[in-house]
Amino acid sequence: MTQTDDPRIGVFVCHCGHNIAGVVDVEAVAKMAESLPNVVFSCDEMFMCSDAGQQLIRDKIEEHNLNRVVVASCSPRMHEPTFRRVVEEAGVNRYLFDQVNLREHVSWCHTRQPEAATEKAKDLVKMSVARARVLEDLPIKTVKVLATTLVVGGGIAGLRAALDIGDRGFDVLLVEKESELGGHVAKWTHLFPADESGAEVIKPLIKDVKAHKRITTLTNSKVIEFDGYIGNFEVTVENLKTEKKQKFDIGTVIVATGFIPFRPYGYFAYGESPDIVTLAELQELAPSDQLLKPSDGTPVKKIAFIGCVGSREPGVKGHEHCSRHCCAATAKAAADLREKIEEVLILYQDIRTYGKGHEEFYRLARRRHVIFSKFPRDAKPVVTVKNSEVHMSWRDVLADRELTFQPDLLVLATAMIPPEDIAETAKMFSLTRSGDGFFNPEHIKLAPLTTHTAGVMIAGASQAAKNASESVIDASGAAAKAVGLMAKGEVEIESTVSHVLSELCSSCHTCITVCPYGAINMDETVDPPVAFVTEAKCRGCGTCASACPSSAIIMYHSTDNQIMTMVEAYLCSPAQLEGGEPQ
Amino acid sequence: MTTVEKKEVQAKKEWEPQIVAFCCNWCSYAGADLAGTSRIQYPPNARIIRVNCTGRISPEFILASLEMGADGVLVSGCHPGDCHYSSGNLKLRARLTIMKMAIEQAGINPDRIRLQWASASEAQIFADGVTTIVEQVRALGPLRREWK
Amino acid sequence: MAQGSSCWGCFQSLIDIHLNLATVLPLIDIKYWQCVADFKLKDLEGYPDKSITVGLYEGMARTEEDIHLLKLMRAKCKILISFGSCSCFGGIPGLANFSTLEECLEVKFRNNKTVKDGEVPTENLPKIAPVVVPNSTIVDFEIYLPGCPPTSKLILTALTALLTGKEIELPPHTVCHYCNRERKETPITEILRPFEGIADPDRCLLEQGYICVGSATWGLCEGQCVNHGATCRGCFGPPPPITTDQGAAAISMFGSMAPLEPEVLTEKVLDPLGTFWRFTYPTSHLGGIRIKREEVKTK
Amino acid sequence: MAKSIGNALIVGGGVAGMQAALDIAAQGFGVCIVERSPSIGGRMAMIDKTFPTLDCSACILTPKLSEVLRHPNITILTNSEVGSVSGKAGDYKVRILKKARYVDEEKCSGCGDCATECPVEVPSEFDQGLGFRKAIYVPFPQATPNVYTVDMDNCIMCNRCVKVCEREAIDLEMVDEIVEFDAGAIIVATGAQLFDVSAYPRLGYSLYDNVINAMEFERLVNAAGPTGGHLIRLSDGKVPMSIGFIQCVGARDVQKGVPYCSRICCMYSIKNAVMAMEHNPDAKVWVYYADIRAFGKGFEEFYEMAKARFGVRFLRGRVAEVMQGTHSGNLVVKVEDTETSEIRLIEHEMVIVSPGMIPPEGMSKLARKLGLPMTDDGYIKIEHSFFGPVATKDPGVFVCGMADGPKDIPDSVSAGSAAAMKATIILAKGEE
Repeated sequence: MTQTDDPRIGVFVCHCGHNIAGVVDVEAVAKMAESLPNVVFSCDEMFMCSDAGQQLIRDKIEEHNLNRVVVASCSPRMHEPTFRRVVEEAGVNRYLFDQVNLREHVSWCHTRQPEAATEKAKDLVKMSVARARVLEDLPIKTVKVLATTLVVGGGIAGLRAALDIGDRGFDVLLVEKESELGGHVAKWTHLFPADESGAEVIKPLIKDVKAHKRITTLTNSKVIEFDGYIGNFEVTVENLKTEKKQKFDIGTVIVATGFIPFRPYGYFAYGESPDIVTLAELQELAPSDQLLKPSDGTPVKKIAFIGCVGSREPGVKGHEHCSRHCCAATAKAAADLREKIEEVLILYQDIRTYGKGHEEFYRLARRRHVIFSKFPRDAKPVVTVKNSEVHMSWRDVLADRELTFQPDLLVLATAMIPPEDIAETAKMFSLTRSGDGFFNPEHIKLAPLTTHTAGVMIAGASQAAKNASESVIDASGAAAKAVGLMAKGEVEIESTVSHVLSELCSSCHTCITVCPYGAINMDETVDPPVAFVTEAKCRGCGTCASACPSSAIIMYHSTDNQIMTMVEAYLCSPAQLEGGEPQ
Repeated sequence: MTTVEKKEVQAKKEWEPQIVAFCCNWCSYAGADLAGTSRIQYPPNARIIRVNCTGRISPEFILASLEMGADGVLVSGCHPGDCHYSSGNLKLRARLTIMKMAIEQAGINPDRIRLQWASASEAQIFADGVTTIVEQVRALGPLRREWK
Repeated sequence: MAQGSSCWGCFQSLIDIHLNLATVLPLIDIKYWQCVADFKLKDLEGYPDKSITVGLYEGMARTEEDIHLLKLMRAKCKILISFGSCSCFGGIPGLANFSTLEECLEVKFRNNKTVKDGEVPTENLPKIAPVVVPNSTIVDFEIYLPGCPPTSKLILTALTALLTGKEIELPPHTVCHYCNRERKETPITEILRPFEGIADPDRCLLEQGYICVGSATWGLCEGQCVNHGATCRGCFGPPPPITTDQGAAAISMFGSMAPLEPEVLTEKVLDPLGTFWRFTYPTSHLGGIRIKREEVKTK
Repeated sequence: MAKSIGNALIVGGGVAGMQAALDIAAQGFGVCIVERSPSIGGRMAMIDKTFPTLDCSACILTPKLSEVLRHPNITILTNSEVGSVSGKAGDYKVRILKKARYVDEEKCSGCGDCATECPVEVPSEFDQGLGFRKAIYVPFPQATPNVYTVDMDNCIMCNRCVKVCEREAIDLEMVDEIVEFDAGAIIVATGAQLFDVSAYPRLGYSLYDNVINAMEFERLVNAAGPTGGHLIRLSDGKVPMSIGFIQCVGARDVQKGVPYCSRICCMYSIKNAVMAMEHNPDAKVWVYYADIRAFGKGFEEFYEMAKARFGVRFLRGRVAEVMQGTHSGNLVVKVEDTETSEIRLIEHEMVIVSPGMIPPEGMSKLARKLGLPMTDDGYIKIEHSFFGPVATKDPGVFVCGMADGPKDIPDSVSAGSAAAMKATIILAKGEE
């Protein structure tokens, strides 16, 4: 793992159209790079990520015999894989590539300070070149992918994913913490936009899953330990009733843990009267010919809905997002109920019936004389309970009038929020969460189903508020991702792991204590025993390398030297680096 | 104003805080990316060094940065409990707590070091954090002037 | 053999090789050793350059006299050994850098509890530098033998090697390598002052919550403190390459072992500089900043 | 090409079709993408930035384009259309009409010498007719494959390009070919097209110079676009200081045959409004809307940001009329602010009409060839919203992206992966 050749660095500065070049003087940056030690080629180019840009890198590697490449463009979180592949195609180890983020971290956030932005860009390029000089090539490693998928959550998304993977010929372990499969959909008496009850939709799926020879279902169960790495995870599942624990080896994971409907205590007198319910509670009411008042069992003659309860609240953490499904579900419920109920009122902010068939429900509801009234964003309706009667008052924006209403039943269309244990789940699978509380996908536009934990996919409402149909599409998509890994049978993994220099190890056991993955152990076969890293278990956080007090642990691709050389390049003038004084 | 004073005023004007920023790949580097894509503007004084996890950051990096002339150091990572590597950020927090005490004992204002948590979605928090450290350090002046 | 400002403990330790002196002494020709042989400074000054085979410099060099002696030793000796932690890292005298020179003079002379109406002497006192700087920034050394003091065994090993013309080979391990206590690989849940609780005699002191910096310290002492029930305070400085910042490494190790709430740490770790940089402040990064600032000030 | 049964045919090389192709190819099956235009990339390649993160579209799409191009299991047939389809799930025989490109794809290196030499300039479709291209051209810089195409309708047969091409790649005598392809499964990912907003003469599009549509706006603010990314009025080069965006044009309108919501217009307009402010922070930007439908992940937060941070003004009301002043070329929007019941006349220097989406040209023809039923709106009818949201009546034919209705990028990508999953179940059965 040593690079004996003298570093020959190529620097490629990207304009990214106007995105970078509109603010940063890219030519000046490329020119400055020329003067840096070991840089043998430097240029600027319109789009480095384009085919032409990629070809340019390959050509210049060959022409100048480059053995290190620095691309100054966008975030490495976006294009590092692209450029790593490009240099590799030209025979340069992928770990000898370094990317400078001139777009997200410079031009886009210092738009009005072109000079300072250019200075920053130059510094960042200097730092990257300095790092490139001391980069080392690392071996490319592949691991096998076990042909079993763990699906966490037996709601509509989990069921769909399990069935698709099973039908494709791979094994599935489906873990559901409730005693029954089916999730929320199973409880709903009517679903939109199809005219079916949740049970009708979910029953055939459950039946198929149960009958499938490739799917093992564990209900009342929970994943309590999750270890390993892509293709080779070790999972411990506990039965919540019997407390029996079982271990499984699996290759890929789909997390489909879904959502819970928000219980809006503190909103619109919820909890003060049995006649104020959430939309989810309404959907779970037993089917009957006539909707009855929960308080006294008399038929409901007047019903009101309030939208966006616990959704779309700027500045309220976890409630800023739109819950996506509620507008159409409300419109559908209202249109259906209007056939039996005299007055149906919907209070809304915006009507978001965006999906296939949704707008039709909205129109149907209007046709059936459901009353829609828009309330102002900053003045929500006021609901009080007096003498066990529900009183509402609000301002109708469009009529510009203060209105009141006394419904027999008030339905609050509440937000979809993540389940209470989502933090635990996130931690278990090393997933990050976005502002809405749900899991972050790998990329919000182009990789909505994969995550930053290699081998772990997300589907359905675990990713964001979604309706059942969208969750089903996600589930099949996530299944495709899992199958893609398993069908190939092997996958490349990062070589950025830590390594113990045994001659410097003093067996202080610090690294073993601090490693979150149990990847470090003592090798008792040598005398004195020294620590060693099980590379497959190491995920590359580098905590051990900084904790090791005798500098005996190297974190590949992130060595002390590779980090500090960047600081030096930023803070010290070239003269100073040669041992001189600061200028 | 004497010439010397004038020179000092001039020097103060030209001096811009140099900030070394260590960010973890999963939360804060991504948060900084989002700040960029959201076009949130913040001072251009910080140079971000990407590490996989804040647990990788040794006090040595920070102290050496200061010795090399950094006026301030920003460390930004995942919120406690949200670490992509389970608890690297907690280990870092403990190190920095002790290190900041030591720095203060050594006569350096601990406001030159800022530890913040900014998740991948908290672009504004990230940008505000950069602004805060730059302003704090600007108020303190260049590191070498601070010694009593 | 020469001494700067120091407690003379290192040479005491050399004397402590006892009977072995009988083997060592006949083989050497002492050219200068203030505390043992009656040579004057002018004798040393009179020797030709590089005429002395081996020189040992003990202590740090803060006064003009110390610095002169150090440079003289460098000129006269072929091999110059930085002898003891004061000479290697600044050591205990380096702690003076926590204070200004005025504060030091205040304690030592003006406000000294053992004298009345103390005042700073003005005559016969060599000029004193405002801060302690590492000896290695004044002259180069061939060999560093740290320790406060270096153990007699270590000294004997070194001397024997030198006399036989061999390289001095020192194992790179930290104190933990020599510590007989058991590690259970559990993080620290509670930090204890040395007087608190009753320590398990067989278990790692650090894991029990006592701040022991043995894992960040060169184990040339062979673990004599930790194996006798006391925590390591780091007197041998950092392990090879001894250029790392021992205090920073120790904090990194300790913080990783004790990921506790900040409030707990601030309450329980009372003197981080003195705890983690007791012997190496002048050669550390923080110490470096201290020295640089003093330079800026005097300019 | 590999074993017939293990092949999938994908109709349409937009982002959904590309995703489906990659996911099928990842499992080791062969894929053929049939794309009507000279390059894959679809609508996404035309747009400047994407919501809700303002990522630049080219930046995130380009690596996907190159991944598709380089994948050993994927064949791309551009300038091609599905001719006829016979057979059943697991065993389709497809005839593909590969139209003459007049440039040999194997020989062309994309150097562009031909285009420099070509004397004919015509409006560029990719730039929505705002910019120009030559008669021999690539539609956009990242075109994949990066191969030139001769537009025979405008070619004057001067042969200059033929002479200048060092690789002798240009053959103006080339003829259309029929390519036979055996596929186990077919995915329809034909996408959608913009509603022609000139159907609303009252909004002034195609009548007034400074009323443009949203896609034209995308090209105007794009650095690779006709103005090099400068947001100016093409009529007089003036930087517009006041800009209005008109929503729900050709969407949610029963009379115009587009009763459905197009899902993406609210968000792309908020994004465009933000980009307008980004280009000129002193501009005043208004969005005229009916409902703001910011329903996807991060969308509502983006909408809030547009209001709070960028100061985009939102006015709820359907625009009645856009009028043009006689001299300035400025426009006046007449609209009822439904929140105050006030009729307002607001002057703008540029108005952007945000069209809804409609099925692409030739959709019904393709549906007939595949024997697929369509919805009243003219999209491919899906089997069932829960049991088969990407399935069609034919068990071997799947649908994704906008082919079954408007979708944003992440939803299209998810559907692409889902369609791939379903297709591979069939392909794998054939393998057993």
